[in-house]
Amino acid sequence: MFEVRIHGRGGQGVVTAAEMLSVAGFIEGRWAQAFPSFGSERMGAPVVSFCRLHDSEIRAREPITAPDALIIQDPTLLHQVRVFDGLAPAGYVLINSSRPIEALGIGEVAARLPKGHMAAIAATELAVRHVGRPVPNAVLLGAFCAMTGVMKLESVEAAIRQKFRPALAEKNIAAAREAFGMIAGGAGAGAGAGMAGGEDGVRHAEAV
Amino acid sequence: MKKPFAITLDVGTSLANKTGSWRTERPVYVDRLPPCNEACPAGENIQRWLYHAESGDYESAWREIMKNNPMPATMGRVCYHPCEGACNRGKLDTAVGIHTVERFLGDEAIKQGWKVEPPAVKSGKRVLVVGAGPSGLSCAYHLRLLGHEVTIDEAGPVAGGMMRFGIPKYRLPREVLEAEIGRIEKMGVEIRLNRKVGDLAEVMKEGKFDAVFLAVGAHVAKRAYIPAGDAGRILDALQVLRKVDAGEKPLLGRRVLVYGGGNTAMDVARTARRMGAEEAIVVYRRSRDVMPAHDFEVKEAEEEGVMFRWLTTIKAEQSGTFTVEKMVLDEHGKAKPTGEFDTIEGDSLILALGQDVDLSFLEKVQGLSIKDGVVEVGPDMMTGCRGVFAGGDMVPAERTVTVAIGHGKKAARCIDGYLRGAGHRAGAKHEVASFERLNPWYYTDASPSVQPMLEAARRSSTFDEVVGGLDEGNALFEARRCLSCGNCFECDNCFGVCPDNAVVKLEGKAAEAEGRHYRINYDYCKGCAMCATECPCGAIRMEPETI
Amino acid sequence: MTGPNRVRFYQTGTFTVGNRLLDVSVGSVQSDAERNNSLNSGHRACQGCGEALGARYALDAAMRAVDGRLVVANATGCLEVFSTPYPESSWRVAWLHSLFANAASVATGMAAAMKVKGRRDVRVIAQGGDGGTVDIGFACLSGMFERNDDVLYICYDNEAYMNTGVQRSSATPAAARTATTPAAGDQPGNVFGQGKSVPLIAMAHGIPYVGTASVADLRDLEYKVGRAMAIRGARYLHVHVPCPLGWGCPTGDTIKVARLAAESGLFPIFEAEAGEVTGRRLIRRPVRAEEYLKTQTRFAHLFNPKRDEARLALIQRIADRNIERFGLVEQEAVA
Amino acid sequence: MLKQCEGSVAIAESVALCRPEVICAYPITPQTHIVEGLGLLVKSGKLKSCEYINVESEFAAMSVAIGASACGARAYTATASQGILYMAEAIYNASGLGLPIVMTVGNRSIGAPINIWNDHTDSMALRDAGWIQLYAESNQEAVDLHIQAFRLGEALSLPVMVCVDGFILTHAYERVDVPSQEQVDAYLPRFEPRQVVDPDEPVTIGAMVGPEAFMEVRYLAHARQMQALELIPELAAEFRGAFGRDSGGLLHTYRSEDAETIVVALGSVNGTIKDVVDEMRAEGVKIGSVAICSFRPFPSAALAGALGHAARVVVVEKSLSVGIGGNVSHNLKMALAGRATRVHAVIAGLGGRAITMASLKKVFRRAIEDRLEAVSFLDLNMEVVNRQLERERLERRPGPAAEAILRDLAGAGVGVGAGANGKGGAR
Repeated sequence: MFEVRIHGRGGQGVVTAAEMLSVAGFIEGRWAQAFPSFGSERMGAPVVSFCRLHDSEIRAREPITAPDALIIQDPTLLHQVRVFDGLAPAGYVLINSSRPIEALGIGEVAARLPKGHMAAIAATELAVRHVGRPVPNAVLLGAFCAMTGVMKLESVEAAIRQKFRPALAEKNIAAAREAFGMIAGGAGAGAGAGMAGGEDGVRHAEAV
Repeated sequence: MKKPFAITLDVGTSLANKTGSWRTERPVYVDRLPPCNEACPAGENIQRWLYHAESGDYESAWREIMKNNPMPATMGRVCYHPCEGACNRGKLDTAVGIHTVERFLGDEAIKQGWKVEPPAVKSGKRVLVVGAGPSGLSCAYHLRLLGHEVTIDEAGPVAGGMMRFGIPKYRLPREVLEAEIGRIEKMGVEIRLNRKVGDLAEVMKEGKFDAVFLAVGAHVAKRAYIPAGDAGRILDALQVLRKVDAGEKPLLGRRVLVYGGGNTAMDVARTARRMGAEEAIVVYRRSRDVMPAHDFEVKEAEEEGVMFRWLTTIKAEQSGTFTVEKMVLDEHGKAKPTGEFDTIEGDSLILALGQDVDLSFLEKVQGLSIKDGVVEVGPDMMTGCRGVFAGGDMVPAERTVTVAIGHGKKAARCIDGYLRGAGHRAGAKHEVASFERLNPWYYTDASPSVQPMLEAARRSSTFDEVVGGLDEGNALFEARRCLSCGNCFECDNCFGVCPDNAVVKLEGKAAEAEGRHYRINYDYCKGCAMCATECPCGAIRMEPETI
Repeated sequence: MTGPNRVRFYQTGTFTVGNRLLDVSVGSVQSDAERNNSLNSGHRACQGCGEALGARYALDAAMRAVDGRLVVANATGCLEVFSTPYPESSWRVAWLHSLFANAASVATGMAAAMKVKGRRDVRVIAQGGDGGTVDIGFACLSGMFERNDDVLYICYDNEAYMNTGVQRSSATPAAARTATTPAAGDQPGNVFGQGKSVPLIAMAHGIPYVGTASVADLRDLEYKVGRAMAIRGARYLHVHVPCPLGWGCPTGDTIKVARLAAESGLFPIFEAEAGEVTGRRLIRRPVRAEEYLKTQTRFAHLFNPKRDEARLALIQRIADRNIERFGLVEQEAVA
Repeated sequence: MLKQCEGSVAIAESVALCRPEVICAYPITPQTHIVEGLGLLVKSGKLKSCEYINVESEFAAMSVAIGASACGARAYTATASQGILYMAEAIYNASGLGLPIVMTVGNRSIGAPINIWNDHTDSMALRDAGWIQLYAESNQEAVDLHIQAFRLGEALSLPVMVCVDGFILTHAYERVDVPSQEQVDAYLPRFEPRQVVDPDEPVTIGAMVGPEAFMEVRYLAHARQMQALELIPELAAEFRGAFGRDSGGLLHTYRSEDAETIVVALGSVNGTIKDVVDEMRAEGVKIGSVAICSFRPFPSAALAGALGHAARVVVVEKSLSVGIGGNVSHNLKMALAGRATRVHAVIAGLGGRAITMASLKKVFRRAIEDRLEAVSFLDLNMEVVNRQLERERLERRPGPAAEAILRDLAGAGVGVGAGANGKGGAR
C-alpha cells in the first residue's frame, strides 16, 4: 500500500490530482482509491485529498494519517496547517515553490528524510507557461513520478487524458513531462545531492 | 387492474352514499302565475304563447292564444294590454310588448290561413247568442269548441259590435276584423244579421235553444243637457264613428269640439281630424292626469294635432259659440264649478260621454235583475233567469273589448257546465310570480322593439293603420324579452348549479312523460336551495321536509 | 345586445347554464344532459359547496376539451376529503391525491410520465384549494410555472382553510373573520394590507396562460378552461368559490355571493397570456363593495353594532383599484 | 466495464442503465454529483426516453417522482441530509401509495449545527417511512444495489432507498465494474405498475382511509416488507448468477462463523472494519463482522442466525438516537431477544468524524475485555464536553455550545479528533 496526501487550496485542483493519481494506478492494473477531505469546496480554503495505491482490493475508508508521500500544492500552507503530520520516516515530500527548500523554513522535516525525498518545483510557473492557468496539479504529478518512482509517467499522462479535454490534456502533459524531466534530471545528476541552480526551477533538499 | 386495498378506489362509487338524508328542505318545481296572465281579462296564457313564439313556433303560439281568445289580430291592436302594465320586465327595463307579438301572431294566422277545427262530436245542444260583438263572438267560438251548436242574432247589418262601431279603422283595419270573424263563422257559428231580438222571453218560449248568452253591448249614447241654438251642431260620438265606418262623411265643419275624456273621445277627435277638421279640441271637465283615456291614445292624438281644454264644462251653444265654465278639482279629484265663464268657437260638438245599454228586449224575462242600467250576473255569468247568461258591456264590468272577450269565454265554459249539468269549476289560481320571486340577473339587457309609426302628416289625413306591425324578427325579439315569470323555460340553471348533480335533465319522451324537463333526484339533493335561488323565473320552491 | 332591431337575442343569452333557443353546439358543457359529472353525486361536501361546483364545472369542461384524455392531481383539502373517503370515490376521472403542498409537482411528474411514454394526448390538471395553492403549495406551484411544465393548475379559492375549520390563509380578504382572525378587539377580522395575488404572481412567471374565474360565471369559466386546454405549457386558473359555512351565507346563495364579488370588483375576473392581461370580464350590474360584504357573517362586524365606515371605505378602495387596474368597467361608462 | 471513477459517476451510470423515465434533480451535497452525472447522460443523448427535471426542492423532487411513478413511469431521484427531511412527507406518501421509486441517499448528517459530512442520521430519520433501505459497502455494491433496487421495488410496489455514504463513497474514485446495458436489460424487466393513473382505466388513487381500514393498510405495508425479506436474497442470488458478483442480499458476513466477537455495521465503514478484523485475527482474536445491507426490512432472523453464537456484538453506528443511543443496536436487540449475546452500541463517525482502524481496534479490545459500555462514543473528546457541561452548570446562559467547543478546541490547539480528515480541511 502506498498512500499519498495532497495539500492545497480550493481551486488548485487538489482533488483532481488525487483522482488522476488513482486513475493512473488503475491503468497500471493496481487497485487505487482517491477521495477528498470532504470540505465545502470554496476557492482559497485549505483542501486535502488522498490517494491509496495497492496490489489488491482496498477496503479501508479512513483518511490517510501516515502518508508515504505528501504533495504540497501551496507552500503558504506549510506554516498554516500541520501538513507533515504522520509522514512516514522514509516518506516523500513534493512542494510547489519557486524558492529553494532552505528558504521554506522546513529544515527540521527535510533533515529527517532520506536524500531525494524532498523537492520543490515551481509547478505554478510551469502550469502558467504550458497551460496558461496557475493550476499546478498535473505538473506536480509528473514530478511525483520522477521523485517516487511508484508510478510511470505514461500512466499519469493517460490519466490526464481521461480527465481533460484533448487540447488541455496535451498542454498539461507537456508541463508534467517537463516537471518529470526536471526532477529526474536533478536526481540523475546526483541522487540526494541534487542541488541545482536556480534557473531550472528545481530545488532539491539539502541532505544535512 | 389489481388495486391496492383502500388506497385506490373505483371511480364514481360515491353513488352509494345517499346524501339526500341530509336535507331539511326540498326543492319543488312549481308553476307560478305570471302577472301578465293574471292581468289578462281574456285569461290568456300569455307566458305560454310567448314561450312558443320565442322558439319561432308561431303556429303553436297562435293556437295557445286561441285557447282563450279567438281574435288575436284584433286584440293585438285594440286591447289596452293590462298585461303589459303588470309585466315584471317593466321593473327591469320596459314591459314586453305583448300586444305587438299577439298582433303579429294574429296577422300571421290570417296570412297563413290557420284554422281551428271544432270537435267532430257534437253535444246536441243549441245556444243562442244575442249580439255579434266581441263577447258574443267569443262565447260562440268557445261554445263551438265545446261541441255545441251556436246561432248569433245580430241587430246590425254587420258583425263586430263595438269593434266595428266604436274603433276607427286607423286602429283596426276592417279586413283584419272581418278575417277573424269569418274564421269563427267557418267553424259553424251561424250569424244572423239585421235580426234584432225584440223580446227574449218570446224567443225562449219557442224552445229552440238550450241556453242563451246575452251580449248586446252598450250602444245608447249618454247625453248632456246643453241648451243649443242649433241642435244639429251637436252629435254623438258613436253615431259619428258608425257613419265613418259605413263610408259616410258626417258634416263636422272646420273646427270640432269633442266633449269627454275617454278613449272614445280620443277616437272621435282623431277621426274628426281625418275627416278634414282643421281643429279638433277635446273639452274635458277634469285634468289630464285623471283622464280615463289611455296615455298612448292621448299622446297619439296630440301628435295628430288634437288640442285639449282641461277643467272645462260646456254650458250652452249659440251660433257656433260655446259658453264654457272653468272647473277646479277638489281634494277627492272631483271637478267643481268656479263660476268663471268663457267661450269657445266651434262648428260642431261631438258628445263622447259614454253609453248605456238598451235593455228593452229583456223586459219580459223572468228573474232578471237590473241595476245601474246593466244586467246583474253571478260568478258563472248567469243572470237571474236560469239558462240565460250575459256578458260584455251590458254587465257590470270594465267596458273593454278584452273584458268582453273574457266574458264570452267564461260564459261559454259556464254554459257548457250548465248544459252538461255539471257546472263549471275554474282551476285554483296559482301563486303569482311576483318580481321578488325572480332572479333577474340572468336576463339579457333588451330594450323593447318599437312598432313603426305612421308619420304624423299622413295620419291626420288618412285612415291608414297608424301603428304598424312588427316584422318577424322584431316579433321574435320581443317574444324573447319575456321573463317567463314563474314558469320553467328550460334554462338549465337548476341542472347546472346543483353542486350534487341532484337535478336530472330530461329529454325527449322522458320529459314528455314527466311533463317537465327536470327532475330532482332526492337521493342526493342536500337541500341547499341553490337551484331555487338561481332559477331566473322563480319556478322552484323550497318546502320544509317532513320528518 | 342593445339595439332594438337585433334579432339574435335569446332571452337570457348565455348568462344561464343553458338556453333551449341556442344551438347545441354553442351550449355550455354543464347544460349537456350527457356531461361527464367528473365529481359524482354522493360526495360529502357541505350543502351549497362552491368548490364542489367549481371542480365539476372545470373538470367537465376540461374533459370535453380534451375528449376525456385527462388525469388529475389533487391537493389535500376539502375537495379531496369530501370526494374520496374510503370506500367510495366521487371522481369520474383518473385522479391522484398525494399531499397538501405538492399537487403542482405531482402533476409535473404525471406530465413527464405521459410525455416520456409518448402519450402527449393525455393532459394533466392539478387542483387544490387556496391553502394548498397560495400558501403551502406555493413553492411547488412556482416551480411548475417556472419550468413551464405542461400542466393546468386550478385553484379553487374559498379564501380560508375550510377543511380544518376556517382558518386564515393568504387568500383571506381584509377584515374577514376566520377562526384565527376572530372578530375581536378594536381591529376585528383579518388584517389589512396582507395577502397576495397568485394570478399576478403567475403572470410574473411569464407562463402562457393565466385566468381568474368564478362559479358565478359558468360560461366564462368554461371558456377559460377550454382556452387553457388548447395551450401547452404551464397554465393557471384561479376560481372564486364561496364557502357558505366559512363565509356565513345561506347555502343557496353561493353563486349569488360569488356574483356580487365579481360585480363589486373585489374579485376581478381577467385573463392573461405570456404575462400580459388580454381580457377582462366587464362588470354588468355594478354594486358597492358593501353589498357583497353584507351577504356574509364573516364581515358582520363591519356593520354591527355600528357601521365601520373607515374600513368599509378601505375595502371599497380595494374594489375601486381592481376596477381601475383591470379595466372592469366599460371605458365610456368610466368617462 | 471495469473503470476507475468517482462513486457518484458510477452510480449515475448504473441508474441510467436501469432506464429511468423520469429523473428529478435537486442539488444537495454530497449527492449532487449523481444527478449531475445523470443530467449529462440525458442532455448528451446517451440516456434516451427520459425526462430530466430540475425541481425547486427535495419535496418537489419526491413529489414529481410520485406523479411520474403513479402514471407508470420508472422514477428516480437522489438526496441527502436536510433534503431527505425536507421531502419527508412525500417519502411517507410514496410508500403509502406503493410507488416503486428508487432514491439514492448520499448519507450525511443533519443540522443544527449545519454539517455537510457523512453519517447516517438522515436515512435513519426515515427508517420507519415504509421504504426499503439498502446500505452499500462500496461503490461497486452501490452500482449493483441500484439495479437490484428497481427490480425489487417494482416487484413489490414499494419504494427503495439506496444509502451510500456521502463523500466516503460518493466522492471516492475507485475501481468499479459497471455492467453492460444488455446485462441490466436481461436482469431488470420493463416496469409493470400495480396501479396507474390512466384515462383509459380511471381509478381514484390516494383515498382518505379512516380508522375502519387504516390498520389493515398499514399491516399490508408491513407484510410487503416481510415479503421483501424473502425476495432480497433471491434477487441477490440471481444477480450473482447474471453478473458474477456478490452484491446486495440481507447481510454480508466476514470471518464471523467462529467469532466470539462480531462487529455489525451499515455501509462503507465495513471495509475499514474488515481490515481491523484481519489485523486482530492475525493477533489471534476470534473476531468477525457482519454488514447489514437491508436495514428495512430488518433481517431479524438472518441476523439471529449470523450472530446468535457470539458472546458479544459491537454495533458501530453512524447515527445517534438522542436520548437512548443507537438505532441499529436497538433493532438488533429485538432480533437477538432471548439470547445471551451482549450488544454494545458504539456511536461513531458523526458529522464526518473519521473512523480510524486504530480507534476501532481499541474499542473492540475493550469489548473483548468486557469493559465496553452498552453505549459508547468513538473518539469523543470528553475534555471538551466536560468543560461545556461545567460551564452550563455554572451559568444559566453559557452561549451556543458548538461555538464554545470550537473556541475551546482552537485555544487548546487540539486537532479535530485523532486522525481527523486532513487536518485543516475540516476546520
